Amino acid sequence: MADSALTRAVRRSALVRWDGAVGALLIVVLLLSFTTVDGFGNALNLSFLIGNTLPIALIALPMTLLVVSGEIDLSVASTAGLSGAVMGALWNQGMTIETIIPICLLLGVVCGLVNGLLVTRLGLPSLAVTIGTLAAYRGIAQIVLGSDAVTDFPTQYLDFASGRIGDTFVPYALLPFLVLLAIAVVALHATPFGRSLFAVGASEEAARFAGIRVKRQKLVLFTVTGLMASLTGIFWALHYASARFDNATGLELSVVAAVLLGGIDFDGGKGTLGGAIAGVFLLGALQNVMSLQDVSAQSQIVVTGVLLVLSVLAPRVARQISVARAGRRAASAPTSAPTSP
Amino acid sequence: MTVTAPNPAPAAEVPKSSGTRLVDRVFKMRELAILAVFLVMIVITQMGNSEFLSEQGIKDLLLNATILVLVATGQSLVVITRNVDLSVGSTLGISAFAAGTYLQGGGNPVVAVALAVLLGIGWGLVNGLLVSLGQVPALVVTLGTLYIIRGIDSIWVGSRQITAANLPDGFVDFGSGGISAVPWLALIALAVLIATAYYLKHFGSGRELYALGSNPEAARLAGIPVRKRILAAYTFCGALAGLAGALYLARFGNVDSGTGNGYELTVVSAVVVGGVVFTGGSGSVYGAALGALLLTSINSVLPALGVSSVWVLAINGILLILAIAVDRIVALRVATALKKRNARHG
Amino acid sequence: GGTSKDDVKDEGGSNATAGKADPNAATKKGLTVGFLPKQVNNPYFTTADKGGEKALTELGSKYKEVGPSSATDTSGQVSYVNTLTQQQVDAMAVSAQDPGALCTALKQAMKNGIKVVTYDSDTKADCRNAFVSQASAEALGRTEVQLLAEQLDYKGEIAILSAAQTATNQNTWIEFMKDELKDPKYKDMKLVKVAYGNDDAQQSFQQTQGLLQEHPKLKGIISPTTVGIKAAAQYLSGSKYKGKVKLTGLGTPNDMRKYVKNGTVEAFELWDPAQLGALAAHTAVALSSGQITGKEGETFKAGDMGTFTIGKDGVIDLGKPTVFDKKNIDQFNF
Amino acid sequence: MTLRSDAGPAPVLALKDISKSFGAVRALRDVSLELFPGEVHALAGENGAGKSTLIKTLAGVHRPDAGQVLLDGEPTVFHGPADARDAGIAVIYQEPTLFPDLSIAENIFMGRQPRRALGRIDHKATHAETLALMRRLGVELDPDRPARGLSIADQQIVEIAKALSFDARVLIMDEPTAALTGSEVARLFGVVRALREQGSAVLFISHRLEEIFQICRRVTTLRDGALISSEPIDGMTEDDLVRRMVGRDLDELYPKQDVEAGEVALSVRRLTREGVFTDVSFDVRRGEIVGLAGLVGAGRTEVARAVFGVDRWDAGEVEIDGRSLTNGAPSTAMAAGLALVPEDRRAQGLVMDMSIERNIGLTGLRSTVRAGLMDRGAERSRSLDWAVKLQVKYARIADTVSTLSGGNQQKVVLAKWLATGPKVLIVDEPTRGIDVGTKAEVHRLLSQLAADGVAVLMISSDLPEILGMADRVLVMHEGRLTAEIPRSEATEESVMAAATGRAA
Ligand SMILES: Nc1ncnc2c1ncn2[C@@H]1O[C@H](COP(=O)(O)OP(=O)(O)OP(=O)(O)O)[C@@H](O)[C@H]1O
Ligand SMILES: Nc1ncnc2c1ncn2[C@@H]1O[C@H](COP(=O)(O)OP(=O)(O)OP(=O)(O)O)[C@@H](O)[C@H]1O
Ligand SMILES: [Mg+2]
Ligand SMILES: [Mg+2]
Repeated sequence: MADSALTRAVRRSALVRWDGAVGALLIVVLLLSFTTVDGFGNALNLSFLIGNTLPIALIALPMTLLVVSGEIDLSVASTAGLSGAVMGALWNQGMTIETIIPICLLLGVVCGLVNGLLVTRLGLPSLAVTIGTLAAYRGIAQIVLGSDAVTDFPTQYLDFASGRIGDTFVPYALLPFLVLLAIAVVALHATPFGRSLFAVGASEEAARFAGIRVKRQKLVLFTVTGLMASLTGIFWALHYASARFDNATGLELSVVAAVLLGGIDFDGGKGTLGGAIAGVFLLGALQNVMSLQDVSAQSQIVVTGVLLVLSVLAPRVARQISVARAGRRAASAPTSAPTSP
Repeated sequence: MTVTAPNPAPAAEVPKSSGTRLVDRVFKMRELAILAVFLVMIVITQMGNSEFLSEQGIKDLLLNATILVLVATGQSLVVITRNVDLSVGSTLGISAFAAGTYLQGGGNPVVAVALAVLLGIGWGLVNGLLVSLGQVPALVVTLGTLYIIRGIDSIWVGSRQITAANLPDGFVDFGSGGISAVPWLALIALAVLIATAYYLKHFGSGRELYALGSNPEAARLAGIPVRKRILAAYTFCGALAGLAGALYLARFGNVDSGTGNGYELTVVSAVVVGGVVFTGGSGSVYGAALGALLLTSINSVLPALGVSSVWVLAINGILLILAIAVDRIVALRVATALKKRNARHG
Repeated sequence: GGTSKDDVKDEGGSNATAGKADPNAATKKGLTVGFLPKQVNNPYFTTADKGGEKALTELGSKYKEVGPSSATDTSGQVSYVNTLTQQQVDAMAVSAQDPGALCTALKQAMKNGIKVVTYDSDTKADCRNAFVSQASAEALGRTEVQLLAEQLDYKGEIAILSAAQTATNQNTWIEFMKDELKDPKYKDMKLVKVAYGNDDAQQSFQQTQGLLQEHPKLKGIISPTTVGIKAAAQYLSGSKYKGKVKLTGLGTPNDMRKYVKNGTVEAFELWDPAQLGALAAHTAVALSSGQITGKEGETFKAGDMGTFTIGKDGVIDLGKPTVFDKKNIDQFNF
Repeated sequence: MTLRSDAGPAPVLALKDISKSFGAVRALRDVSLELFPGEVHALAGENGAGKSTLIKTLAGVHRPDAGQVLLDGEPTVFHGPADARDAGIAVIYQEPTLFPDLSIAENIFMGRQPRRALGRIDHKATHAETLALMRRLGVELDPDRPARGLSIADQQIVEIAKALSFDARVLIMDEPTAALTGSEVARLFGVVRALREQGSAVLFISHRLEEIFQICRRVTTLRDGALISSEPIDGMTEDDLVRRMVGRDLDELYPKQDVEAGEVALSVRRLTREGVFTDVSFDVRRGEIVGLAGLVGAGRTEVARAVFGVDRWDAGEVEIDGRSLTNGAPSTAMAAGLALVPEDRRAQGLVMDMSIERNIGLTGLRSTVRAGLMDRGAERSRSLDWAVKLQVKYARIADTVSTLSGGNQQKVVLAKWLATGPKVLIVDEPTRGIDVGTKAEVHRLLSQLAADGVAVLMISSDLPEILGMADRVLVMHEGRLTAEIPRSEATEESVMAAATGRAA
């Protein structure tokens, strides 16, 4: 409808501002923390911050693509847990870590494929499917590893996953992440594939009529998400030197919250990877700073919640201001835009 | 254009086509299918363990489902409007504690329940106002309020807890009592469920919830007060979460700052299994209630069959997927059959 | 090639000890000790940490508490270890959610000169200086069986309702329970099942129901977790099994008061969590003061609580648990 | 329906000096309009002239920036669609606005269901009244069937029924006939005439000029948001009307060039999709425009969808230039040189939330690529080229297509597909909602494409269009191809006979 089209257009520009705003906010938080928070600026703390945020960031990459295409995967944390558990179990069997890792990655691919097939072949809603696999994968992890906690992975791997380059703030693991980030950014924002994802997310039917292989693309995305989730699972187990079936429990909500904070619209068709990653690190940095400032975990939860609500309210308010400004003449009834989740 | 109007329709009574009756049946079948799965499950369990359907067993089954049924009923109203409320678990937790705090000082149970419901309504209003006035995505807002309410709850509650010892005996007994195998709590849930279902089907504003979930834009053009309805749905959902909190207190006699943590996923699962679609506009509260019953019963069935609890989670997930997949496949099959049939009769 | 488990076997083993203890060194004042429980807002840990706070105040040192709001948020706990390291506390007392996950961070902390004491739930021995154990695992496991056996006249089927399958301390106790049951005097008692309620009220509830349905002849349940015993007691007290199926385990007097009084539970046991926290505080201060290093055989004085000796692998036992029943329960408030 | 004996000269509803802008676009400037009881009033204008905007202002969807709405001579402010409805104004919007999950009966009576005691809905009465409405429109739609899956035509019918159910004093219809074929249109006009007799005022928009002449008494023309004229239709010719709308004279409306047909480009053999169409075989040659006619629901769209691959077929074969296509794969069909301009532009043709540029670019994701990455410059110039060629009226190429008027959206869909340089072009209702001027443009374009050797299959419910443009006419009836009529023999009678199944 006409009016909502207008507000949509304004919202779009506000959205562009929003992921910029998250980025700016991140920089402000970092600068403030450097100057005012004791213990924040030193290299060790920064490497902690980055290292602890990496799992969320790793999963946020494919999750952003998935959400842009209008789907969601809530089973990522369970997939991560499962591959960690399998890694532990196989390690206990005496297999070499060099064989185990590819097996676990393959397992992630299978997990993602299962999600993808259920969504694309049966046409089931991904939210429902992945709530199911969230339980199923975690359950299988529990069956595989039971109550064991495997901790004795080889030191060179543990060191890679938790160590940093010399005395700098750069964890080793940041480098491969940056490569993956670059790949994801290019894939989403500069390739025909990425372009078509936006179309699929905004209108699946129109995309299909434009010859885009919607199902295949979604299948690929779910598979990649599974792969990245298992990579995260492996990283998690090594980073924390502990493979348990309940590794990374609840990580999916953190990822979703961060991605939402970065301005990715869960209706599909909108968002940028820059925004998503800024959202991830903004949450990570805030948590780090708040902990250093002795803000209790409970209050941190409230802050996260308030940020989330603001992340959607702020652009809305900005939109209203710009509509009001743009339109003394064009004062269209502000009752227009339909609400949708 | 010259019209060679070839009178396309007979002016006689349009017969109710066989196709439609089939459609009707299919729509009812969605709930029937869940019911069937549930019954099969119960029967199998009973064959494996004759204690399962003892009076105590039935009572337990009903009691276990009660709280989830209530919250799922409220949630499905919100989902029908194409929104979602992820904060129900937090609301349940904080309402339960509020009711408990009041009762601890030796309060009146009825007032305590009212207090919990009011608190739920309050949070429901907050969600509803944010979503409908702010016109912002419900998923984000309620994920935000999930955190906010949980945070406030834990700051307020701290490490305090309320145990059965602090509560009036009558209140706690009410939580587990009932008429033979039928607990009081289940009766409350049933009454709420039936009233809600009747309202949704037979009242204009109830139908409007479906309409605005089905096509928000068209709802606005049809003059439906969209914001008011969404606000009402959230408020109702909050109220039921609050009520569920009070019943939780009565049932478990124990609340702390973690009560209701992570409940949102269970509720969403129940609603989804019950056939309430996330894109809004369809599904029924009976379906959601059956979904809730099915999910909680799985958790009773597996231990009763002696399945090691290691397996429970995986089986739970697989059953959830099976439930929605089977439902979908049946729906697809019937749709194809319908189409062919239509063509032949068309 | 490749690296497998066998290649790394030789690593790890004993607790991290360094330097030499000087039992006569002065007790330092003005230290900061950070308590990091499995979960803040957990009544049990709050009581324990309060005990720690009290002890530290008496010793003239500073107390602080940080921690995740969920007992399964291991990564959260790791980042709190990092935070404490950043804040340069003198010592930290940690109840580990996971024996391995905290290791890297804890070692990092010890490298920075911070003394690490674990309490309630241990990590691997080389990741901390000492572990304060709530009671010897053996004593706990065996006494719970004895408690139940007395109530059952040494006859009947019994089951265990534990917390998470991964809970290290629970699993150790269960092992000792099984061992205790091998004694011929228990020949008429049979452990039919170990169920896991994941320290969640509702799950523990349903697990209890399941136990009773699956084993109609069940006579007794041991639940060595405060959440589990509470849920089981609440279920039993509202069901036909009240008083017929005996329940014991680890619970707090405040939680269990009602059930003891209404006859659902005869007796249960627990150590005093406040004492546990206090001992952890004393240990941390003793370590920082150089009075102990965590080696077996070292001794130190913990205020009114008396003198403690460090056992194998740096483990310090708090002592015997207290048994609560109708007679004495009103004397306790925690 | 209230019977008004005094169909006097006072307008029921009037607009006075209304202006409305969307950002920089001035959709309406100082437009006035009067609607009298007992009169059918036409609103004419090119795509984007502001007709729909005017209607939405009347209906309370938009609030005017300046000017007044007068109800029975009194200035009124409509705060929302509900206000206008309560004032007795019923509106059929250009795009159907149904609730897909609800039954047809509920769609029609949403918000106004007959009530029983205690405010409960009377489901029986709702059902019965819907049946009565359907009978009045002469269609056979089951009131209990959900609206999801209704064809565009059926959706439009439900919209009409909804508007009729109001017993409104003012009925406003924005292109209600665009999706309908002759027989439904005739029915609708019958109903409109009855309403007129009863004293209702009707405002009617259509790009089919003959319809305007057939039923309207006065006509108001808009051009670029400004009022051009408002006058009785008596004595006007189609050319007069077109001149007012377009501002110049138009050439021949159907400028079909005669082209020598080349070899077969698209060959469909015994194509069957169970329950939808059966045993459909035909060829389209290079340089040929083949019309596909039939009544609503005959299965034309379904054949096109299957050929293009968005639906799977159950049996048969489709060949392009002798190479057979994969079942259910639009991407291979596109690669083989096939293009489909779909019927439903909002759901299928366009991604409404994307810009004009990107919508047109969507079919060129393979061609506007350099080293695997998007070449934005190439994408933009490709989109600009085609938007200009098809005279799309827009403010900026980066605006979302949802801000365009209906007709301009249709042009974007055409641009999107013509930009692929297809060998075989299937157009499904290509000129639905397109104004006369542009329609001629589109026809010239199709004709030009054919002359350049493209094989064109044109599905249209607009019979004059089919007769004017097609070299051959294929006719479908109930999922089967019932006739193939060469241009020389194609007349309304022969086509309709085949379409209704009266002749083979
Ligand atoms: N919501 C909107 N935002 C921005 N521009 C709009 C909006 N709605 C309409 N317009 C613009 O207003 C002008 C008039 O549009 P309108 O839809 O009224 O045309 P129309 O006469 O109905 O055309 P058509 O015959 O194609 O339906 C067009 O230029 C259109 O792009
Ligand atoms: N998406 C759909 N779901 C279910 N039925 C449909 C759908 N689309 C069309 N139909 C039905 O299939 C039959 C064939 O429709 P189709 O659209 O192919 O006819 P058509 O000849 O192209 O007519 P139209 O003039 O409406 O385009 C009709 O009965 C129609 O109602
Ligand atoms: Mg229009
Ligand atoms: Mg069609």
